[in-house]
Amino acid sequence: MVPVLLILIPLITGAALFAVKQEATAKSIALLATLLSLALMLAGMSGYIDAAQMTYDQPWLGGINSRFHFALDGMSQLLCLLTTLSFPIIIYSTWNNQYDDSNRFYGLVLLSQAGLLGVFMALDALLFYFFWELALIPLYFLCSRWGGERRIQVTIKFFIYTFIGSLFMLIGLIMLYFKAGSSFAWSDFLNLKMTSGQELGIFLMLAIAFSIKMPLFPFHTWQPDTYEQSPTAVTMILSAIMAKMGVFGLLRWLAPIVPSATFLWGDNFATLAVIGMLYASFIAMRQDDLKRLVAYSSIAHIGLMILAIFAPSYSGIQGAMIQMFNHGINILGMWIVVNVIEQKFGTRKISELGGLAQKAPVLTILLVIVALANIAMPLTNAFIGEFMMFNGVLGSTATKFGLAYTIAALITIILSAVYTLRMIQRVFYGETNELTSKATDISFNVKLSLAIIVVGIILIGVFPKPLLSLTSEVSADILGRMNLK
Amino acid sequence: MNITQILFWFLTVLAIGSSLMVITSRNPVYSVLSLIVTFFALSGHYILLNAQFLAIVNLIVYAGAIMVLFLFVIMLMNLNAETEPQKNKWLRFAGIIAGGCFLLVMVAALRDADSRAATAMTTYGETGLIQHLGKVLFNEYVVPFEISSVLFLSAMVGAVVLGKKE
Amino acid sequence: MNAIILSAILGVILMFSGIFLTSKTAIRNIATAGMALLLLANIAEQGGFRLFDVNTHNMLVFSKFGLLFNSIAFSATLLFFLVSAKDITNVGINAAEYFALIFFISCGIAIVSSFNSLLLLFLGIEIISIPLYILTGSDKRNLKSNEASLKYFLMGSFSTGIMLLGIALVYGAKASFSMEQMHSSINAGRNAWFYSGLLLVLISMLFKVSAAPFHFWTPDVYDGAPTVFTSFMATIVKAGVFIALVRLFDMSFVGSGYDWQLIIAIVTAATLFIGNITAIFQQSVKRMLAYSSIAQAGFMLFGVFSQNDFSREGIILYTLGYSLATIGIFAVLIKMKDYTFEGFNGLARTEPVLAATTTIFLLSLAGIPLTIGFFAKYFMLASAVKSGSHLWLVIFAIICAAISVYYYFRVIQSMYFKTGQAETEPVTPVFRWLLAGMAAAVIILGIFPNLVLQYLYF
Amino acid sequence: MKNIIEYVWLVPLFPLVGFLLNGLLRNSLSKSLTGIIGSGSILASFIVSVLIFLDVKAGIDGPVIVTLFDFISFEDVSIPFAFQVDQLSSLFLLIITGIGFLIHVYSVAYMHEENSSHFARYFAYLNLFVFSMLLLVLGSNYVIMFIGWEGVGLCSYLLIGYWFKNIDYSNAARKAFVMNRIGDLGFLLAVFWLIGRIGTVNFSEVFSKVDSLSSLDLTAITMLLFIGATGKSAQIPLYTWLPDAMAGPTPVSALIHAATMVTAGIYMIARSNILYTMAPTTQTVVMVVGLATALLAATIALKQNDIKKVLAYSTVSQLGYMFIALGVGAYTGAVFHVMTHAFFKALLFLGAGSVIHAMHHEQDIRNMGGLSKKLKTTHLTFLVGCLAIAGIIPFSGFFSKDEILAAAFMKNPIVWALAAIGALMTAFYMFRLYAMTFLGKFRGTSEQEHHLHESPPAMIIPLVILAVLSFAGGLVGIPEVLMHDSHSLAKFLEPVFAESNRISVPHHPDHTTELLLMFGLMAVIALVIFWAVGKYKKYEKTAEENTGFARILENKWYVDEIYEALIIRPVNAFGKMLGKLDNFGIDWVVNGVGRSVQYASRQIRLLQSGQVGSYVLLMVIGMIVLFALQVFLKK
Amino acid sequence: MPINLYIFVALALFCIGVIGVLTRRNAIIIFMCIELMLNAVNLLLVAFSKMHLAEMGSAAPALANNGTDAQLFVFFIMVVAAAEVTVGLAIIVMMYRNTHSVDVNFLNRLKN
Repeated sequence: MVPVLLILIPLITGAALFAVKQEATAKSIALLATLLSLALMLAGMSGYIDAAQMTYDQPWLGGINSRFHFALDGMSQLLCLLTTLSFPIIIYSTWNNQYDDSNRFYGLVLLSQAGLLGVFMALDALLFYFFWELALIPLYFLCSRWGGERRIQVTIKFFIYTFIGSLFMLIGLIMLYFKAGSSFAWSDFLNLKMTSGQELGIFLMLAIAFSIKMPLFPFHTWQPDTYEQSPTAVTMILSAIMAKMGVFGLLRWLAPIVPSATFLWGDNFATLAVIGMLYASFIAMRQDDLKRLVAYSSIAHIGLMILAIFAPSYSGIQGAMIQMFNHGINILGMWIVVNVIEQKFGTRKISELGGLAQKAPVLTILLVIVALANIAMPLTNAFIGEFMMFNGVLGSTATKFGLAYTIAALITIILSAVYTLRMIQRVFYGETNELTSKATDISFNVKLSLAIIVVGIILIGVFPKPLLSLTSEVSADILGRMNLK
Repeated sequence: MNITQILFWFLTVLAIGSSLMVITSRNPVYSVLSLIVTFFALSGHYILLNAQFLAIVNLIVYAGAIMVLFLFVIMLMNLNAETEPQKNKWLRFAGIIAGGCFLLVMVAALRDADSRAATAMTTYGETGLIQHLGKVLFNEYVVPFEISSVLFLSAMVGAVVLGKKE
Repeated sequence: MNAIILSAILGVILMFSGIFLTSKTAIRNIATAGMALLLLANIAEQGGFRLFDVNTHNMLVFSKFGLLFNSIAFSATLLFFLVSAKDITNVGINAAEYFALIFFISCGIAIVSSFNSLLLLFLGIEIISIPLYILTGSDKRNLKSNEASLKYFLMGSFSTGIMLLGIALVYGAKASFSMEQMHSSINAGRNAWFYSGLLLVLISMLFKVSAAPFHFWTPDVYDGAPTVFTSFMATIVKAGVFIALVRLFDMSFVGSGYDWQLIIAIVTAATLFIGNITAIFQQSVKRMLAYSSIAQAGFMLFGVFSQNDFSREGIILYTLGYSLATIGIFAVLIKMKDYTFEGFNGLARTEPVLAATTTIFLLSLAGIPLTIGFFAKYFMLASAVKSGSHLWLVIFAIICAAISVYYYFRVIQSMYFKTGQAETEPVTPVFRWLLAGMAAAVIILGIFPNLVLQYLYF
Repeated sequence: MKNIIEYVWLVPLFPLVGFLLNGLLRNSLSKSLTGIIGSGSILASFIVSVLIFLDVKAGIDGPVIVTLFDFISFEDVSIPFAFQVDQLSSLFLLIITGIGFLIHVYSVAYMHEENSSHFARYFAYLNLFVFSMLLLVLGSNYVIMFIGWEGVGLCSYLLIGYWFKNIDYSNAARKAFVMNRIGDLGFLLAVFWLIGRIGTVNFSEVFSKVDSLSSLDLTAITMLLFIGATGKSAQIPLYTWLPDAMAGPTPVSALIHAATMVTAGIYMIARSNILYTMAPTTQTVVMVVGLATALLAATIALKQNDIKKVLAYSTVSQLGYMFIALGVGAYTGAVFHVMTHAFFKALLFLGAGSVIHAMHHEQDIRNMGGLSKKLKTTHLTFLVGCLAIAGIIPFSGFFSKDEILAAAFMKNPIVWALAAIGALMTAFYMFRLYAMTFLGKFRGTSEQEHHLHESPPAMIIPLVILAVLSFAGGLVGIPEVLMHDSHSLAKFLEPVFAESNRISVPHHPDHTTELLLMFGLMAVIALVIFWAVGKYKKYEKTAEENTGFARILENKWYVDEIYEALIIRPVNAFGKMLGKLDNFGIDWVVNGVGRSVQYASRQIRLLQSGQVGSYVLLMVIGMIVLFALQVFLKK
Repeated sequence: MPINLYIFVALALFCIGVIGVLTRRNAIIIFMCIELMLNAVNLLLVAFSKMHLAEMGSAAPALANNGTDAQLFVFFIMVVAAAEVTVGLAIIVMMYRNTHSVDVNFLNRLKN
């Protein structure tokens, strides 16, 4: 029952919000709904709800026997937790942003939440595709309704780009459907008998969709523009959660289902991932726009997860899973700071800012911690994930180039330090200029949101055991299906 | 070369020749007239094939009603040779080529059907006779017959709709 | 049989109603009621209850498939009447005749959805076409309307000629017009006649469903015709012809020991390409929709391309979804003062309901999930994948689908993201509710397509 | 009562608490309270460390592992969050907490000008540093060590950039952090390598399984670890950050960039001595690098005029000596020198701080001179420090440096010779510094002269204590030749290095040679000292630039410029180039697809000419094509 | 007569009709050409009907085979043609009323 509720709460509330006219109430309702789903999620994970309730399986389309089949295994729980945790923070941290007809805005936000949760829980391919798109549509409207001045052409590009990907995925899923004897069930997709040609075809179809979503170099060009043009709240959703859809897809719908093709093409994708990491990091060093900087850094971070999946080993897979969560909340923190700066000064240009540390010490400290997490400082959450991923890549039995990948990827760690510190220095250190001289410190809601994130960062960084035990089983399972265990 | 063949060839040449006149003559009136000639030639063919009913209907309906209607309209619009400008040369050329190709393709497609042996029975067989056709038409073919009345109704309505002055 | 006879009778009734009744409202109501009656009668026949016992000498057979389609077509027409009847009566002076013609067309649709003899196919197509020539030209003072009508008529009768030649050749080979005979064995030499004949028939049908390269009439005619009739042509009529095409294939082409997939694939690809690519550049929404209807036809051709139960379900679903969405969009379009994309700027502000429903219809046309349009496309693609051959066509199709998003979303962008004062005719609340209902239907069917499909099986 | 060693986690806990208190309450705490919390926490952990040290000295069988909780564990790899107490770590505990405490106390006075919240921030950072440093030395496996390793890097970043308004300072901070990071990655890679090969990172298990490693693996791992060490301990090629790090407050330079953090590399290698002993190639590399660094830094130090810069380069060169020691296998010597160096270098820096404090943040020794009259205590203690670093018997520096030189001599006389030259240079520049600062007549502005004053007791007392230590600190390691069996340090550390010593027995030169070298060298050093003092006592400010070689030295061999030209600029340019490529390359392709579609649309729509004739023509052509396909191709 | 002859004659007429449609600009002429096409088909059908009659023999029981239905089909074609003519000429006249021309080349308000 839990999965259904998790989806229904935001879905119904979101739809209802279109009717609500007062902006303030809409905002509050949205926040309440997200908090409610968060509470439900936590209750579900903490075992107050018995495990039977964590799955839901009902017939849907008799004709093509597709089913409403949701389940919350370790990975799903992790990502649903990320989703349900992020949305309240997103809404609350952008509490003071003014959106015209905000009831629609928050309605769409909630709809996208429903879609994302569905993606992470669906165990039926068609259902998965459904939510995959359901998550996309509201975001399209959000971006091009409330975005920046170049929003329309940017978002249509984003939409068409990802839509092509999704359609390829659809074809791949249909092929699997027939291979699996007319069934969309995830469990039936496992260990099918296919010729290598068929398997490769399906692999590529799915991989394209996921690569565009994550995004993987060279399919990334929609991403910086879209992140830049979207309203920051939406950018948060896009980068904190939506990007994970792709990685999740790799782990749930690609690697276990077409293992041998994944193995054969692993090196190609791993190489792309490494190139993308270096590429994005180098570009990030020269970005002047905060949003673009974070966007490129996000490409680099996602690239590491992709690398860990395509050069797989136990610790790599598990690290990637954990890192999905960590990167989610870290990048959320970054965006919150960017949002604050944009709201305060109306600019995102690093060159126009400076000396904020004198005016906003709290913000500075919180940001520095988030930034340290972003560059995988020990005792922050990201260190755990990246440690395991690097270890996994180096120790991967699936590729011969583990060492090369690891060294190349480690370089991006240096680069990430370079551009992150550069950003901090230019924005927060140095003398104030006439723009920043009259700045004030952050309001309570931002402080609280960032504080929550920071606490999460440190807690996970010091005591990652819960996450590890949560994901150990499912990673072992995936690895087993990839015949690498 | 018996009489049937002579007649056949005569009618064929007449039909094709006059139909060529239809598409070549500048003056619409001539086109209409030569089309009527074509229809007569075809009716001749029908008679040759002992399809008397169709031959007559063809004369009455086509050569009689339809072509007169055409003629009437043309007169009404008093279109004479000068008023019809020619299509540009290339388009006509292309048209002729395309039509010719179509003919070739069709012929080529149907030629090798080994129906050399098959012949159309001429001058015999009473299928084409009116009492036979009538029987069949009002038994097996009553449904299409009624349905065609719907067709006429709609055509009629259409004529009214389009013709009525506003 | 109920539908055929009843629609003919109703046509006559409406024809005369124009003489006796002066109030257009009354005529509208009669027409709407008549269409509802027709729908009921057809549903009754689906339930096995026949009003008339006519021996058609096996020239007509009434299959579940055909009857289900009739119901869909009639209910679509009913919706069409409900949302646009007023606009029908606003075209020209003779309201009753238009309705009469529409009923005759319905008769034709009922015929082609159940024909079992090439003669009936021919008659049915003609009964559909001839009234359309007239409806296209019904806005007599409007030169565009005249031009469209004449073009349509000339090219239409040309294709009729092609079809007749084809039928003649088929007859030459099979010595019969009945579809049962299509698989009867003949001496091999005459296969050439048979195949050439079938190909000619196919070509003329492709013309009617506006498949490339026989689509050229479509944009001009749809653009020139009075918008309300464009809506009817583009949806119900096109769907009807499609059903005819599918049945023709089922009964004669399939299993004729001959591979038709290649040319169908080529035609499909061409149609998708032309339709989508050309639609991108259009400035008028009406004309864009004309091209989009070509593109959609391309997708429907999958139903012809891959002959399996998926395609059969798909074509039903597709015609339904496509008709629903397109009727809705056209209903809104009629209300617009300016048919260009700019004309829609800021519609979300002035007419939120219209904008929202239009958005849903457009999403459905684009095949986004949660709308029936998605399942329509899904079944088509699935059928093609199942048939196994020509996978490139599937890839091509999805790329075209992605392209289609571009021009469909242009309308959405205008309505929601651009500022402007979209001017509309006054809109009644009833109209809004109807649109909302249709939108709801689009979404509900988009989640539970079985609501329709089950009728195929029991 | 349980053994105090079980409570070792108290040692890092106190600084952590201090950090949290000072950090979170920095706006509400008064300065004095902050100072008390800051220093007090360190004092507390110092006391605990002393107790632990005594326990250890009393004798323990093997290292004691105190496991707190399971940190990371996947598959069969398990990395506990555990501390390891043995002779080595307990010794370092003493150094860190002891000197750390003194420097905290010193800072209370030195930093009093800062406003209270920044004051608190300073102490928070300092405590955090001590905490990380303690993690580093206490960690019972490489991962915990790495946590501390990066932690100290972070703290030095924060403290170098403490005055964040000054963009140059934060640049220096960034430089320090990035260079450390480069080294750290080597370390990290080594850790992964270990996990990949033997599936564990706990010291005890690693050292016991060391035989199962191939020599290639050993060399790779040790080299990678050494890269880490070069970053942390400022060796070639990653040393340039250390002089710039002098941007931080002087006590910070004393604590981090002289006494503790920079010795982390030495600690790490000493900790994994067994690995290095079994990888002779790496050892040679270590030695060569150490030697090169020692000499290079010394030469540069000769011509520096910033009091702190001189000390910084001397630090680099002293670290070089320690690496020489490690390279030749004299681990005890290395640790010994770490200890003594901690004493006298801290002393020197604090002295320098006192001078700077008195001179109102004037750091250029050309504007000093003759301070001996005004700053008596500072002068004396500073002199002690100079003598110690110059290696004059019986000051501490003498013993440690002599041990290293002796070991070097046994390895290879040339190494000894070069190292000795370095020692001479050390003596020279130290006394140049001394003379220019304290002797001669004052060269500063009059109002500076007017304000000259001795520093407050809070600064003086640490100086004195350190002076005593640097004088007497060497006595724990009196070489065999001078006094039989009195090298208590060696005996104390013996268990740690037992294994290495078993593999490669350290042999000493026969006593006559050793004495000869020892005192010969010392005599020369004495001469050099007199020369330097004599030369620079009557130094006059002169306008003319240095020329030729001197200029190269003054500009630090232009190493920074070379790095700038070879690495930083190209990288930035590359980044810019890729940025362009992204917009005008890949994205151009993507948009190009869209554009081409629109172009096609514009062209194809021309087919729709509006002419019935052409429509029909096209239809007919289409028919012909289909016929051709269907009827002919198919047969 | 051999059926092929009829086929070729019919095709010839048909294609002449097609060429006419392609080459002329006068709507009425084009329409006439279309009628010509229909008649070609009629001839073909009648020929086929007699061919089948010849093959099956007049005694053939099933009406399907003795060619009657072909001739009836021709009859229906004529019916349809008549209907088409009514509508077609009406359209052309309407066109003429508005533009005073029946030249299809002037029909290019709708394009692209």
